[in-house]
Amino acid sequence: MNIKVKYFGQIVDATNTNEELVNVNGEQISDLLETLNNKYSQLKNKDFKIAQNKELVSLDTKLNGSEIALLPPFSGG
Amino acid sequence: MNIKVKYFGQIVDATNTNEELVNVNGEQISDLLETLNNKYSQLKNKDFKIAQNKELVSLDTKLNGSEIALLPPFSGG
Amino acid sequence: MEGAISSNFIGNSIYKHQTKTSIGAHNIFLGQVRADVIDGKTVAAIQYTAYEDMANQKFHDIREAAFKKFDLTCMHIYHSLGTVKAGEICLFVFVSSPRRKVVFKALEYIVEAIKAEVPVFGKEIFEDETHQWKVNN
Amino acid sequence: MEGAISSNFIGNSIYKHQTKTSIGAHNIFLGQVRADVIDGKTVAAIQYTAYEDMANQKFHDIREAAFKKFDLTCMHIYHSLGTVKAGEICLFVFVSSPRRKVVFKALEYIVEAIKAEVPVFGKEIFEDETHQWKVNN
Repeated sequence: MNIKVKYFGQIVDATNTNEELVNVNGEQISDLLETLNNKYSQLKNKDFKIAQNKELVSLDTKLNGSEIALLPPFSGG
Repeated sequence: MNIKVKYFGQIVDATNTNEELVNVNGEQISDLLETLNNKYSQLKNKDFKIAQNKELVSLDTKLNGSEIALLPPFSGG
Repeated sequence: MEGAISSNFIGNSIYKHQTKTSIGAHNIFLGQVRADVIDGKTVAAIQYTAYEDMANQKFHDIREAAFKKFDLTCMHIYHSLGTVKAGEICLFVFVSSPRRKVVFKALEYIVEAIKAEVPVFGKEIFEDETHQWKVNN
Repeated sequence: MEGAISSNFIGNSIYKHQTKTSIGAHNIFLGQVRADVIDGKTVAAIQYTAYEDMANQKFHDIREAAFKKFDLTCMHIYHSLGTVKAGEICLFVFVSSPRRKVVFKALEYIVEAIKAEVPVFGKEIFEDETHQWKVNN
């Protein structure tokens, strides 16, 4: 499955891109994360949450094809 | 003792003056209040606190000659 | 201050704090005169009077207590005297601190203290020019 | 909104509420960029980015929840994107209600929700043009 993945804040320091299509083998968020960890060695040191279709999800949430975002700690205000 | 007495807000509706000198027989706030109640019949229906020298006092506080104020419920803000 | 507190005055007061770069959070309370309808009559304005000497003393005491209790960088209180029309602002309280949690607690503390301790008296003037004395809840 | 939130914008926003004569109390929170000194380097500005689609969704959710929870007449939230210099304002939250007790509770609720739920990211730019990522406390 091809998934659109967006990166924000300090995650971009690890990925050097804001957005890309990622091909995932597997059905869960955890499968996508494994793919990304293999691709970006610095990602393991980063603290982030994952959103699917603009809602935070957990590792065992099923991928449904919508946009994924990797979100470091929020620091608005 | 002659005491300067100030009236505020709806108390003025009862006294028709903002300020006057009142001659009191007695030593306590309660003595002054008795004098004022005799002078202004409508004062008994009013809700107010009494300040002496800008601090709230009780009926048994001694008169010390400083300015007295009759203060209806505060309604600032 | 005499009459209503203008939005320009408030904006300008905010502007002046932009040189204080240790501040991270401001919290502002504004009291606005409501056009309440009481027994079919609408409040057009409130006329404020005060026992000014005591009011200034109390503002000073509240200020001292707030600075002792909370880690504030700045604090300002302005209350109108005289006539303030419905929709206009009669009370402006402005607190600033390095951190946000402090300003919420401090502002509420100060506003409640003003309502309870400062001898200010509001006379509600109706559109037909009759009046009644305002009572705080 | 792009860049800092000006004191004029805030003053004007207050002005616009003066036609709403059911309002008795406004409460305004302003977040201001601090010139923090970290390891000897001074913060000159913060660059804000956001996951905008999700941020707008979250602002909408917070707004709905606040109106459900509190008796508010109006509510406005503005957050800067892009560069905001030290001393400038990056967050403006404005709540209004007939009565004061409500606005204190509502404002704190909304500001805490923004900090916790809205995906906005601040990059602290030091005077020597190095940076670090801001972390909220």
